Amino acid sequence: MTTFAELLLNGVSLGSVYALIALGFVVIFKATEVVNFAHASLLLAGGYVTAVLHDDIGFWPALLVGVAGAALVGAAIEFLVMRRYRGRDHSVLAIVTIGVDILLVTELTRRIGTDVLAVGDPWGDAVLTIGSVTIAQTRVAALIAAGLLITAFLLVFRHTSWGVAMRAAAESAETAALMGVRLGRVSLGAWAVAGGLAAVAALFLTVFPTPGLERSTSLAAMKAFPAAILGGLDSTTGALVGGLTVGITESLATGYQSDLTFLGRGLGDLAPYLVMIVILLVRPAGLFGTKELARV
Amino acid sequence: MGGAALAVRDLVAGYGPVSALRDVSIDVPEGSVVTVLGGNGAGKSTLLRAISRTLSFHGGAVTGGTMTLGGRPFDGRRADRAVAAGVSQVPEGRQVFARMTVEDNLRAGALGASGPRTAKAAALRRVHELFPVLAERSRQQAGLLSGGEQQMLAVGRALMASPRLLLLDEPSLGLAPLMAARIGDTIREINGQGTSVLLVEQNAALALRLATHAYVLEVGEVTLAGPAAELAASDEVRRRYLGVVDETAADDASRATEARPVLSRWEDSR
Amino acid sequence: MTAVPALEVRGLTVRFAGLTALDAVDFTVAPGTVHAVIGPNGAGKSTCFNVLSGVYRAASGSVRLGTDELTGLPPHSIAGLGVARTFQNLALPPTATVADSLLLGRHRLTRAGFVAAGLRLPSAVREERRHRERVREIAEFVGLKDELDRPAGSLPYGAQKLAELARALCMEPELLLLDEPVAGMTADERRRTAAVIAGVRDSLGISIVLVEHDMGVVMRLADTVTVLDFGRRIADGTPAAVQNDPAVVRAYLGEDAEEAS
Amino acid sequence: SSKATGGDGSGEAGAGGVKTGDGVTDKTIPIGALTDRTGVYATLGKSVTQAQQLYVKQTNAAGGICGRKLSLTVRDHGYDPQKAVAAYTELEPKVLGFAQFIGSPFVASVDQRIRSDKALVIPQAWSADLLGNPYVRVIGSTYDLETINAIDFLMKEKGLKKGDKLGHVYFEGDYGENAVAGSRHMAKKSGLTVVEQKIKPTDNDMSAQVVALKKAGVKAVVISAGPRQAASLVGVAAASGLEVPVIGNNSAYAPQLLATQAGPALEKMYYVSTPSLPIGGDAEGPRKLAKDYAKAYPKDALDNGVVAGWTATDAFAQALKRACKAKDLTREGVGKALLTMDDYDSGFGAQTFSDPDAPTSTESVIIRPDKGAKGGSSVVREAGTAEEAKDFTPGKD
Amino acid sequence: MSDTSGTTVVAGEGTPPAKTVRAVRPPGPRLYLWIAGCVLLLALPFYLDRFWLQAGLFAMAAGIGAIGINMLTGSTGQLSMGHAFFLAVGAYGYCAFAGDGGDGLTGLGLPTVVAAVLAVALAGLAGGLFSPIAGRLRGAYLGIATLALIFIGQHVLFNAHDLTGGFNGRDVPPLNVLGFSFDDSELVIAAVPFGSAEKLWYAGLVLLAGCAFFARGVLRGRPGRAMNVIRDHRIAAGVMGVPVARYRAAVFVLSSMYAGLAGVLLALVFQRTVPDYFGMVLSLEYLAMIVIGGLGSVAGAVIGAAFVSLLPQVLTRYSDALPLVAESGTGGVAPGEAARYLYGAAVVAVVLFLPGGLIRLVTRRGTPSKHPQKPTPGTPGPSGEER
Ligand SMILES: Nc1ncnc2c1ncn2[C@@H]1O[C@H](COP(=O)(O)OP(=O)(O)OP(=O)(O)O)[C@@H](O)[C@H]1O
Ligand SMILES: Nc1ncnc2c1ncn2[C@@H]1O[C@H](COP(=O)(O)OP(=O)(O)OP(=O)(O)O)[C@@H](O)[C@H]1O
Ligand SMILES: [Mg+2]
Ligand SMILES: [Mg+2]
Repeated sequence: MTTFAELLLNGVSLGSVYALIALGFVVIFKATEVVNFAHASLLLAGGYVTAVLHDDIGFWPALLVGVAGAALVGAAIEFLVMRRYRGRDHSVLAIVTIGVDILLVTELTRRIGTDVLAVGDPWGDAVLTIGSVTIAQTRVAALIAAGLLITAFLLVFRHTSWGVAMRAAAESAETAALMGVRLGRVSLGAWAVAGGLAAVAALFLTVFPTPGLERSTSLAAMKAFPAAILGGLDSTTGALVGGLTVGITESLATGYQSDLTFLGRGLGDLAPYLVMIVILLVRPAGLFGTKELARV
Repeated sequence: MGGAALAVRDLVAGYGPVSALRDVSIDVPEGSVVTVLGGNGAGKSTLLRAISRTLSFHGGAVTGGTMTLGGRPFDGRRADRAVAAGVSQVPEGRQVFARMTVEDNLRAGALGASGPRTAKAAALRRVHELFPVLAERSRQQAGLLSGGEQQMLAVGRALMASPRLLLLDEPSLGLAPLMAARIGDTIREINGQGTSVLLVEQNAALALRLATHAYVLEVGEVTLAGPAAELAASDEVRRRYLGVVDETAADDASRATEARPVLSRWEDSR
Repeated sequence: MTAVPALEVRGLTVRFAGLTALDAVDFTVAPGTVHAVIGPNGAGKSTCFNVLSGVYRAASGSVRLGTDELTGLPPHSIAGLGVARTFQNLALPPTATVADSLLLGRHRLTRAGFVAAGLRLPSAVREERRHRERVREIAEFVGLKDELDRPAGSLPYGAQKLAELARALCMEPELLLLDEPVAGMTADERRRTAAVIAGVRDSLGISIVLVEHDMGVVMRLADTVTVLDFGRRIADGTPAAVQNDPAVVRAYLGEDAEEAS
Repeated sequence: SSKATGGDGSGEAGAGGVKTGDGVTDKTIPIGALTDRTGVYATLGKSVTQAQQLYVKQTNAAGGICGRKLSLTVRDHGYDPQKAVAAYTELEPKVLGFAQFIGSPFVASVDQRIRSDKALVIPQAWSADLLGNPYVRVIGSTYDLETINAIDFLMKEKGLKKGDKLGHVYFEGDYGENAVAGSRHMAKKSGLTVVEQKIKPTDNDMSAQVVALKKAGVKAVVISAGPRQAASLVGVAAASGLEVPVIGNNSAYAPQLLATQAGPALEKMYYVSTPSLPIGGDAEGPRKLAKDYAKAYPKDALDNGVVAGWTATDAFAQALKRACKAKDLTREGVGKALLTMDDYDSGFGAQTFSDPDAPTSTESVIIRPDKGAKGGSSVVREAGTAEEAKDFTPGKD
Repeated sequence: MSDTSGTTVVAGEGTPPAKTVRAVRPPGPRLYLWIAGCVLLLALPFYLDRFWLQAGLFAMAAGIGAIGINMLTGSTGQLSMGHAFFLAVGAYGYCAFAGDGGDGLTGLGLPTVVAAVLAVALAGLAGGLFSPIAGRLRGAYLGIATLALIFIGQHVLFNAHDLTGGFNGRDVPPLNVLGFSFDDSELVIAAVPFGSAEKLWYAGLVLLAGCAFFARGVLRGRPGRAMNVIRDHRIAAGVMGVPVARYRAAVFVLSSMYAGLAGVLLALVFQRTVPDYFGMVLSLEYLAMIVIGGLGSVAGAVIGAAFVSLLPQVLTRYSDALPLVAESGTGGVAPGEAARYLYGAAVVAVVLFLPGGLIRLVTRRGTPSKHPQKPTPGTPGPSGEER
């Protein structure tokens, strides 16, 4: 039973990191309807800046600069690339982000080289022990951060005009412009926010239990795909629930893999996708996503 | 809030190689209602898009002419500037944000408005008064509304911005007669509060009743202009835009059928 | 000339979350007539069409076309029975040419599948040729012959509405559902479109159900009229009778209706 | 047509009466390197390639081999099979052999062609699956042997005993699965139970695995994964009270880890089984290489990839020298020369090339992370072969 | 003639999915261009070395797969990021059907042509099994749902050792048509030794041409029109009599079969299949191909496939000569990295500056306005509805 509790807790804590990554996806999708494949490189950029700077200016300032830096990179992608596209097809823009990702990841991995960069976080490898179950303090921090950020965004989307402007712009650029929405600003803002979120997520991806930032850190962004989808691509709540679902599924599938050998070993990565498929069969727009309209 | 006079001079606009407007000049005096009549493809929507700066979204562009709003040059390049200057448009074909709720659509309408919170609340109350169904359905996705309800939403949304110049592209499209009349009253009322209105409407009878001035646009050019009452009396306008009287309609219809090739039934030869 | 079946709608009820869009609606469309359905906005007219064409499921009630029960059938099966419709909001792919859109209307009448089309089997080629011929005839009939090769999106609104009508005609329907066919047209164009619709009834002898807010057109074309309000039928009868029904005037036309059209 | 067959010069006598062909001219001996600088094995690829470039530079500076300069043509395939096969196809007609080929699946995919092309290939992968092709020569012990030696160390020196449970966390793919073959063999021979945990290179957080291992009650853990996974595993195990020795394969350690949070835990409970002496060793070979490499690439870390790259090139060069003596610098000549190398030692351990089907060594050195030592590790047990490894045929478990 | 050749790399004619009625062209310079192009393609094996032939073959296989995914994504509006899975099914299916079990892996030992056909059918079957999802989901949701296929595929490829050979993959039996074997056994034609690459070149050409021919027919015919309307207006499609879910599933199956065939050809070129190849990157590359080439067009798919699959190889081959490349150890840009930069930049640039894809460079036909004059209100338009 404690094993189960420990795996569950571990899943929740892992899931909170995924939720943060998924939130970044969701923000961009909400504002622009683009599936952002460059999110991985934003992660890497944010983590890199934090990791490089923490020795000189201390952890918290470095994190702040990291968030700002990634936000800047996000904004730059929007300003230099996304904005230049004159067509309307969102899948085309998704392909553009693949190109951007290749560029950025190549540059960042070149800079990171073979290093494993520590980010100098204050939590170290300290753990919290609850009964017989332990959880890393970093993960508690991640859980709190994810909870706070997602709640904050939920409120912002619901109660400020920014959220309305974002959704309006995503649905119809022309009509949104007619409402006085400054399209450039909205998508620039979304990309910047997604960048900042990626930097926060990168922090939690590179602290204890993982040794630090290195070139393949960005691959974790892949896990956020099923998270974002099964929650519903345009839902902040969905990002949280999706992230946690993926985290828990992965943790349980890994922890009990010895009991599941008939399915082959190493189910941890596959299981979230299977859960996602099942959920999509029942709810084609994810758990919290906006349902497709069906009227003429 | 008060209205603003719009003066369009020698406007030339088109979509790539397609020219849609040629040297169009139109005046909307402060606090007036001006209507533009014209057949399909005459360029009415293009004119409104040119004013609200949304031509680029259709692959079109203004290539000549000048505009002034309230006496000041009005050649800003972006749609949001136009909105900030007090121009608000009901676009052709409703264009409600289908996946957003009715409530959020109305909030979106107020995005460009600079007024205080209370002004927005008041605008919302008025819209709800005007179209009670929008209050009833405030949590429904706009795309699920009926056609006419969507049209009401589109008009209500434009009113949320408390504009100085209101551009209406076929506001009565798909509205039941009763509701079309109510839109007419609303336009009159808004105008009464000082907003200038530029109205494009297929329901020419309604439009001419509301307007002080009218223009007839044909294939991109202004062919007739003058006080609305005068135009309403002209034969040309009566025949083409007001429709003939009912008795001849049936003849007309049958004459037309005789004139055109009759469609034979399809006999599947297999 | 095979007999066109009658359409019988009985006790049709449609509910959406917390809203009864159609409430036990009855009406009958006699073969070969134009039957108008009118009513205020949100009365349930389009919803009724959506049920007739299979887009929505009815909560209860029945819709019979001749001997076929339509409720419960998916849209494509209903189309297969010869029910065609146009849409209140255009549903015409903007980049496809008019010719292609019309050919799409022939979908139910043609057979070529992936293999036949891919290999260009003689049967597919022959079929394509025959149906293009017919598409041309229909385009000529509605007056779109010269627009066949243009992308539908570049046509003026009125022409697009006509293209939709032509596409529906291309299905060689036995029952044609028209949702606000003249909305957005000038008086002139309305007249012409009304003439086309009358021509369809006369030369093809099919039944037409017409939803329209333009009372002039309704009066001119309809043989019978059903009036809906809040999903209920409030009147049913000849155009003249309905127009003078006080309930209809109150709910729909307003006192000065004449002027509005 | 330019492709029409004519004399291709193969087997003709060149300068000094040496038979040449396969791209070898009187001036140069071209060697290929199929590396990964932009994919998942980029870390390894960088070190190996730089060491090889350094070797070639030094050799050429010293006059080259057989009166000819070595020239190394590097192609980065980014761990993409299509690019890897394309790069092989491109270079094969131009080079005498390959001193580097990263990615054993890719080596496997051109296996047939290597047999007919007869070019010597030294892969930087130590999977037993690569054995059996006379032209593909794995230098050092294979992963399975390395694992057997590692478990032997655990049993002899870390208190693991018969009947105990042994955790094994391994990568999906050639490396991990070959290593697991070693621990299965060991389990059979020594009465252990292996608790397997398969992971993917994208898994960076080993918490769930540690929970599972804890639940199973393992007494020691082998990890056949990347450095990150090892660091995470050791860190989590230490923090959550699974205090058992952990030993990794050669690829499961990088000195850069010592600077991270996991550093102290690694120093406390982590060991690594490696086929060669660490670059930080005191012997003359390692010392010189460490010095030269640090001079040539001051920014880059010294890791085992450097040793692997250096050793591979050196072995190739030794074979060339012998082939030169035999006046046959063709592929066949090099192949024959290689078989005579049964006493080769580059300074990082002895290798025997006389059996084309066997790895060149069955020995492993056990090292441990050591902040103080150059190269970040120090030797805990000298090169040796476990008893159980002796009757073990790699790849035939 | 113009219809029968799929070697659209040199095609001068646009492939609008929507057919326009066109007068019969007089044979002009275009015809000669066509003939010259065909002769060139047929003559290449006599001049190019194996590297280039192999690169060309990769491009041909990619072309076949891209045509398939373009029918799905470009013409029907169904995003798929799981195409690599169907490539894998084709490749491994062929091995399993044709293999003789000599390597200890499951093999039925069927004649290779039969095996190839069965492998394609198997890929179609796999697509069919996915149809409950393919028929229901749309846009990004379907895209990411299909990503699951990649992970399932990889899991099976690595774990079903008896069938797939695990991480090391399995050997591909050479194709053998009526006794003529497409292997490395040398055959000398006009003094040029013909190895597998040279022989397969012609097989590849024939297959690609056939696939392009078939796809064009489908897209210009009745099914193509139905597919387009499903993309543009799903509800209208149903009302017009198109069984939407069935069509979506059918196109999914068809495009899986194209992918399966591409997989078979790839396997034959590789001579060995390895699981690492069939990952997500490959799927994304196929998407990039059709976007770069031109959505919805057969010729576009082929051009995009050539671009995406050749560019990295060319860049890698000439990486030493690329600008910016620095000496190893200086911390500068390594050749491989320079190649990646250029590749990424090329993808971004092509998509941004040629919004209709590379096909726009080739075709000079008037560009119909992409923008509906009156987008359908209420119901989300093409962009809104399909994503
Ligand atoms: N996006 C576009 N691309 C190309 N041409 C266009 C586009 N939109 C409109 N046009 C053309 O511009 C001309 C004017 O169109 P506009 O929409 O302004 O007419 P309108 O008067 O509003 O007609 P309607 O009564 O149908 O709304 C027409 O000939 C039309 O074909
Ligand atoms: N899918 C749906 N979900 C929820 N409500 C719906 C849906 N479809 C229609 N409704 C509601 O049902 C009512 C009837 O709609 P319908 O479209 O049938 O009206 P209508 O009579 O066609 O009106 P109009 O003349 O304005 O087009 C409306 O209030 C509408 O909001
Ligand atoms: Mg208009
Ligand atoms: Mg309606």
